[in-house]
Amino acid sequence: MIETVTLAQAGFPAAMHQITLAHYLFISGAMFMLGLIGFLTRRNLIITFLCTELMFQAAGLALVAFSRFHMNMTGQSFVIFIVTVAAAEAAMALALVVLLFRKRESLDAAEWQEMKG
Amino acid sequence: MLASLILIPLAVALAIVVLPAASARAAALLGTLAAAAMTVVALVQFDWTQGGLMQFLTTKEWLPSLGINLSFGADSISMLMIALTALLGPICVLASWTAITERVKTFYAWLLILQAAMVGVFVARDLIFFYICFEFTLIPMYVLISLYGSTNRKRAATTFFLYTFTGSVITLAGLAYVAYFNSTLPVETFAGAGTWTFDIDVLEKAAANQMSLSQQSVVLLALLCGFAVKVPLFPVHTWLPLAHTEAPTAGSVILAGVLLKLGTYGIYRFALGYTPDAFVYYAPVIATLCIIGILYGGLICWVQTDVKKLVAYSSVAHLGFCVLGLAALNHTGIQGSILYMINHGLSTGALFLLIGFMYERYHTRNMKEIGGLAAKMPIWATFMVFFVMASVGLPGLNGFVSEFLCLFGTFQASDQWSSGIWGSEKASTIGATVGKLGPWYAAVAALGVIIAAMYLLIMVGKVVFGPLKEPGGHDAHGGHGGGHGGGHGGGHGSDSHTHLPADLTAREITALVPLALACLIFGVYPKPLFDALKEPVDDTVKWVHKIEAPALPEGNVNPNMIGSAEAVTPVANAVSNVQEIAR
Amino acid sequence: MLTSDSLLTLGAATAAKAPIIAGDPLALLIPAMPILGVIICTLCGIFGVRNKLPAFATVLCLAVSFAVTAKLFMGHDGGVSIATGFEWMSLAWGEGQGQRLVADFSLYLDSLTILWMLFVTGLATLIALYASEYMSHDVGLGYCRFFAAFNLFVFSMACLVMGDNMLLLFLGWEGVGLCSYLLIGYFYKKPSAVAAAKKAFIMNRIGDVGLILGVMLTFVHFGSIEYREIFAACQPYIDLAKAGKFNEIPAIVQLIPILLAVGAFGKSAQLPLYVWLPDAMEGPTPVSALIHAATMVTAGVYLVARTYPLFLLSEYALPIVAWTGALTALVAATIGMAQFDIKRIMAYSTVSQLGYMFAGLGVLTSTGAAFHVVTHAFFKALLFLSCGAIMHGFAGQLDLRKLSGVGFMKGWGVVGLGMFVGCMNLAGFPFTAGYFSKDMILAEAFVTPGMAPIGWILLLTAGMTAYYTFRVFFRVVVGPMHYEPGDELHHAEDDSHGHGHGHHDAPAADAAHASDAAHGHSHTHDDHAHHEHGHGAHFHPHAPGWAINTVLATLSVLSIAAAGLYFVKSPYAGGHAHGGAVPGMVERSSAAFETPFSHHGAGGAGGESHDTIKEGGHEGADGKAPTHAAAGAPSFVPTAIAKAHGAEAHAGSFFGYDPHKAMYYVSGVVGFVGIFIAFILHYAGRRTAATARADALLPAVGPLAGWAQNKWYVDEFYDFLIRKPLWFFSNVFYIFDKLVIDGLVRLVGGIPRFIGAMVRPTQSGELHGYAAGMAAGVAVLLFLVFILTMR
Amino acid sequence: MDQVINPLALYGACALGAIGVLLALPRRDGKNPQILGAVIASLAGGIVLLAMGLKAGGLFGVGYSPSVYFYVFALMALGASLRVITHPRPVYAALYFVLSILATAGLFLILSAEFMAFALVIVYAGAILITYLFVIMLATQAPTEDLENALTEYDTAAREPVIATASGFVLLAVLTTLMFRGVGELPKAPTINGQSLLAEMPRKIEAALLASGKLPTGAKVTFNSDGDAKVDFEKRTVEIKTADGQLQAVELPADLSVTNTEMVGFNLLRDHPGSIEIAGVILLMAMLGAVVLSRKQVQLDEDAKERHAKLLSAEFTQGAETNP
Repeated sequence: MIETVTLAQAGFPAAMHQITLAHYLFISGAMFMLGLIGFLTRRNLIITFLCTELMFQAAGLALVAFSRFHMNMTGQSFVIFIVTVAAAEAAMALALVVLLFRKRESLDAAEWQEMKG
Repeated sequence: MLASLILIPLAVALAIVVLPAASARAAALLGTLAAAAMTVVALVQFDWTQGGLMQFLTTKEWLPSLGINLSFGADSISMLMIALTALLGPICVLASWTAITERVKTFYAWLLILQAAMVGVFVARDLIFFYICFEFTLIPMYVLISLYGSTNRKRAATTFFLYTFTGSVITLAGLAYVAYFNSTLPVETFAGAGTWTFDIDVLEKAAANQMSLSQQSVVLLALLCGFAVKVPLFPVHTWLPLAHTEAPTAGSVILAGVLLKLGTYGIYRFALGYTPDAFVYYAPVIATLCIIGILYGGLICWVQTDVKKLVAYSSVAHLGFCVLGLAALNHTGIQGSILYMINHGLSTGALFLLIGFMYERYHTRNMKEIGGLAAKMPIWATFMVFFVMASVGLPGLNGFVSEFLCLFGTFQASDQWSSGIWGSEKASTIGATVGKLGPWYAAVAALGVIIAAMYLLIMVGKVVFGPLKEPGGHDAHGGHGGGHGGGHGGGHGSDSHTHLPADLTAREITALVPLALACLIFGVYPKPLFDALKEPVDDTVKWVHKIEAPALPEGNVNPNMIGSAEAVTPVANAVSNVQEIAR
Repeated sequence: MLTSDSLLTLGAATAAKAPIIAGDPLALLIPAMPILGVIICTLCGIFGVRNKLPAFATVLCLAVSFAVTAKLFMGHDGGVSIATGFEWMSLAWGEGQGQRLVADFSLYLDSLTILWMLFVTGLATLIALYASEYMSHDVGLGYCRFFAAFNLFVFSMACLVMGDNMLLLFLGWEGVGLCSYLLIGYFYKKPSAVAAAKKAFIMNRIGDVGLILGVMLTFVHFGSIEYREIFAACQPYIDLAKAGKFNEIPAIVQLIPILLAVGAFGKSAQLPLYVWLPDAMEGPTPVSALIHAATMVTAGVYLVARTYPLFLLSEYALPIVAWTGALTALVAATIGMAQFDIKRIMAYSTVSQLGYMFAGLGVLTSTGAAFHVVTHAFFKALLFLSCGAIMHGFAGQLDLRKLSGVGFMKGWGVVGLGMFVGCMNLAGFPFTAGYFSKDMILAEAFVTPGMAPIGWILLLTAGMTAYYTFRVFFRVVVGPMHYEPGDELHHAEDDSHGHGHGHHDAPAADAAHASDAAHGHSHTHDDHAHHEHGHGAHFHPHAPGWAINTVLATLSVLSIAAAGLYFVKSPYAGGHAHGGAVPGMVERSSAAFETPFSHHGAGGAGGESHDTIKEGGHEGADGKAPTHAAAGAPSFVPTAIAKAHGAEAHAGSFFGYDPHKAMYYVSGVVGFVGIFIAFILHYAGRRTAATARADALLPAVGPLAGWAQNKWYVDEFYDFLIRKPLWFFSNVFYIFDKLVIDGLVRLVGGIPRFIGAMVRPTQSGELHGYAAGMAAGVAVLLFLVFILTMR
Repeated sequence: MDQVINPLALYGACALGAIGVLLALPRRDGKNPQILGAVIASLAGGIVLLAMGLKAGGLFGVGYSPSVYFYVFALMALGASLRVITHPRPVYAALYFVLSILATAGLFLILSAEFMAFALVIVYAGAILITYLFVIMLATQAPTEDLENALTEYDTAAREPVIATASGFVLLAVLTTLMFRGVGELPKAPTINGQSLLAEMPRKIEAALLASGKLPTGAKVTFNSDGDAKVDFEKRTVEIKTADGQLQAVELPADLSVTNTEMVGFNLLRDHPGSIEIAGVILLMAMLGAVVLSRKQVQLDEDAKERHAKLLSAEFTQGAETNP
């Protein structure tokens, strides 16, 4: 049984009283998996990227949960970085999507197979 | 001092990237000249009376946790190689002045970076730094070949890169093994043992004095994998003709002038320094490979129709002599070999320059399409004959000095002189030295001298002499006598963008004259070189043959590679630093 | 641990150093002046001088060299001295003997050196003067090039002759080779000239390798390559050789002279390396005269003479030299008899005479050989220059079937006279210089035990020489006047004309030549091709000018005067007069059978020391008798000879007569016979230039004449035996290199490529494919962890 | 693991969820059991959460409203996520994504990471998703008049849904199994006294003391050499220097604590300054890259040209037909 850590220390309301880390991890995992399934099944490039954002979020959730669990703020700091990277990725990816769309008039990922060996 | 020799080219390379393209070549020229001037300063400050001593020693911590330092130092051999590099720098820029018209900035920037890396190899006193510089020469060269080369350049560049890279990765493994071996030694063995360090001197002591013959043999094999490819020795030479043929002129000059010498320099420093016992043991094998290279390369030269390829294959033969001298493992041989490194750089570099100048005018190097250029380009022809003679090894020019000494060293180096067919005990062979080669090796190798005369003179006879023959139907029968002045000449091809006069321009002559003077001076008065090299070569010979020098206070410390007791201090300091850090 | 000395060097240092006597530093001027000449000529070339300045600068420089040599000669006491220059290739790797390679730029001055330099610089000066006119059509860049190479040649020759060590000799040796290469290839637009130059250099290189190996072996054994040390060190071996105990002399020592001889054979065009010399006649005639007749080709003789003490140590070296020389003499003479190109005939006669000299060396008369070198230098130079004058005047015509009666044409008297003097000498007509020098060799061949066959060969050769020499004379110089101009080689070679079709755009600068060169003929070497061109009628031979005539006259006088050398006493105090001045000089040097240090120890007091040389020698009653000054000989000849020799002081005889006396008559008669045959066959009754009675005899000798004319197919033989196989192997190697070695490398490189090709289809290029792969990979990995951590 | 959830329940739920998601994914053919799939998937998620809640005993526990919020937010997040990946229209997918972000932000709040929660809403929902929406608008073909509601082929057809779903849920099953198995063995979390950061904020202490009136006028909190306030955490006192230069210890106010934002701020700027810089550079680069990429004039390839040409000609012919 996981120790339900008592977070009586100052600054931390006792919110995680009975909701364990495992709960959050499950949510995170499920969200990640949904993102993954979406990434694999959807053919629209934009949706595909949306799914990666979903996975990012899942990771962020896990990080915050662990940060809380260990009471180490670095976890939350990393979420900042994740958001940063997500933003950067979104900017680049969307620019690419626009570019690709202009070229092919389609957002179908299957249209792009230039890297075929 | 030495660091500035690396930094100046790097800084100029950076400046070239920033500056507009129009000023790139001027900046490159200034940069190389500045580096050359700095080299002159270093040469003047160098204490030539103690050529065997590592001078200008400086050590800076780099990655202390791994025992890697930025440490520089140069003995007379390094200094000479640096001087050669610095001399070829401005010459290469001059040679590319009109030949390179596109992506100028990239070209000169990489050229200068290449120069920095080459100097780095010669001044490195830390194994990792050495290896980084050694490998880093590949990238600029790869770029120079693949962007500015001839038709088949991509393949040549790739072959060059993969070939040399594959070999030197194995070398790295060998060197890393030596470092590992040193770290396993008991600390009290000698100063620096038992720590994780990459100091060249410390590892040298570890490898040469503590390793068994079989261990040394493995290390030697690993070292040769990289260095022999670079040289190149016989079975691993096929990258060279391709790379040379496709490279731009400046690339060929650098390649022949300095890059190949990295291999021989590496063999001298590491194969002889780290694995003397194994090298002595396998000297006949190495010498045999050299001799095969000499004859085989020479004969292949004979059937070439591409002038540049011919000179490239001749490098295989010439470098065979060079390594043969090393394999002789006596004073004459090693000294000859080191001189060969310099002399080959001068004469073959100049030949590549000349071929480049010709190519710039006629856009062909095929001996079947071109001939009798003496009529059109008398100055060019004069230089061509001059450098061919230097390359052939005509006494009075530099090639002879080194070639003779290499052969002579080989000839001397035999334990058989006092027995067997050569004579009885009565035959005092006082001029002989220990070794495993001897007269048969020398005699067979000397056939290479004949072959060299054969292929080079045939080349001269076809290209320089004979009836004038120019590509594109512009031969003598077309009515072009020698009467055309400047302005007409090279640009017969439709794609000609150069408006070069028929014969060499002042710029091109400026590039050639220093080389010619050096060839002549080193041929007539090589004494300064002999004096400069005497001490380090003596030390090397003693080191290789494990001859104890008169007792020194340092005990087991070998004085040869470090020079004297004073010089030990910085190294020892560095070592103790490393030890502290390691704990 | 071994000590430094014992490990680095095998054997022990023994011999003490020979003393050095400082020579006159003025001697350094001898090589320095030609270098000055090179510099002047180069500057002339750079600044585009278009007059004869280079020529006169050259003549002046060489004259100074000659003057210095003469001064040295005057002040020379017969001893050995060394003029120290600067350090060249000197390096040391230890303290002991044999651990220092000393090859300084120092000059070894003894009588042999001075003798050689006298005629080298003297002839060079004269020939430079001659060339100033001969090459006048090339004034400009070519002129500078010619004289620069000419000067360089004299410099190299000076190094070769005067160097005090073998490496400096080698420098000169290769240096003269280079100059020979440059000058043969002077007419570089002519493929045949280029090929000849190349051939000369490569053939010489073959010999050079032998020489350099010999030098190395010398060092390995003697620990030095300085002559004085070598000679000092080989003294003990000479004692052994004197006693005939060759088996006690190490094989290594006996090998040295054989290697050196290979070098000498290459440079002096002996069998089997002689083929380059006739081809070398592609060069301008002054070059042929100086380099390929008088000086450079005698370098081999000089080498053997200089290192004679080493040759005496070998049981086989001298016989090899003798037999090679004799056979070369014979073969070259047979070829010479069948040639039509007069310059080539002279070339073969040079080869033949060089064979004589080697035979002389081999039969232990280094003095005779040297004497022959000197006389030959003069008369052969004279002959070549005369031929050159003809060639110059008749637009390159050299075919003796197309020239006749030249000597009687207006303005050609000096040439005719020069030819006559030269031919007389070459034929060995009694009381000419050639006669005396040839006799010395012939006689000694019969004197030396076991060498009589060589004597017979040489005698036969002498007759053939007389025949082919006068064949030229009777065909060309005398007889009905007739000429056909040649193909104007030197015009075709002119820069402005390319290969013949250049007349329509001949640049103004060369207009002077363009006017008389406006013929659209080919430049091939075809002897019969020019009647059709129709310009023969307009052609007027231009007779030689003052420079050529002066030189020819001077040389004629000198050639005749050279005979006088035979009667002049040795120039040295206490010297004896056997054989005259030249042998006198030679035997004061290392070319005698003692090392100079053994009897000139402190220099000077040579008087009594000559007893050692004369010991056991033939007592020529009068000074005229060609005594073999070398009469110490019997004790030096190889064992076999020595045994046969036994106690006899003088074994050889010529049908019971003393060969020295007999030879006077015999060789005289042989010479007469040769000349007479030539007279009958080529002069008597000859009406035209093209044919003579000799043609009628051709069927009688069957194919031999044709074979001889084709030089016994030696070139073809070499081509078939050596060049072709090498060429084949080279091609095989190249293919091997490309296919097998590179192929192996590429095979290794191809393995990853193959693997890549195999797995390539998995790369669909679809984004989802990769993503699915990644996800599946992670799933598999996690599943593995799951399985592995399951408890 | 058994303490968190029954493995069989977990695996069963995973399988159920997989079927649900599979059904929910968009399909070409009209038979669209999406709703059924969504229900099944929610059921699966609910089962797991229920099981875990039962184990934890907190679902129906009294007075723990946060637990309820957790389940609400969790269901919202998962449901919205499911909708993101199943909705055939990109715009709606993006909007559902916003919903999932909001739910996640809620979860963050429960985790008392309020800074992150708001940052997420602002950055993600406010900025990134708006960009997405713009691009979706930009990069979607204008619907023709007759087919206003037509969906593009690539939006309606999922690509290999079975394999993807299977591997996804296998992954989830294995992942959660491992997680639950592993977290139990984690060492006890080190207790970091968040209060220690107080010492680094002397101004805040000073302000709090001033507000509570514990600070005499003119007195100042004293610093040590690092600029930290001299706080005694045992006694919860801080050293101050009165106006007359006297040092004395003052008790800290009881409500003085370090907030989450402060902690994150300290962590970011004190412990990871370099990373912040790098993140900034990455953003800048991304911006530049986006500008460069989207500025580029694109050469239409042959297919596209053909399509355009057809389109134009169709318009032309239409116009030609309609005009006369």
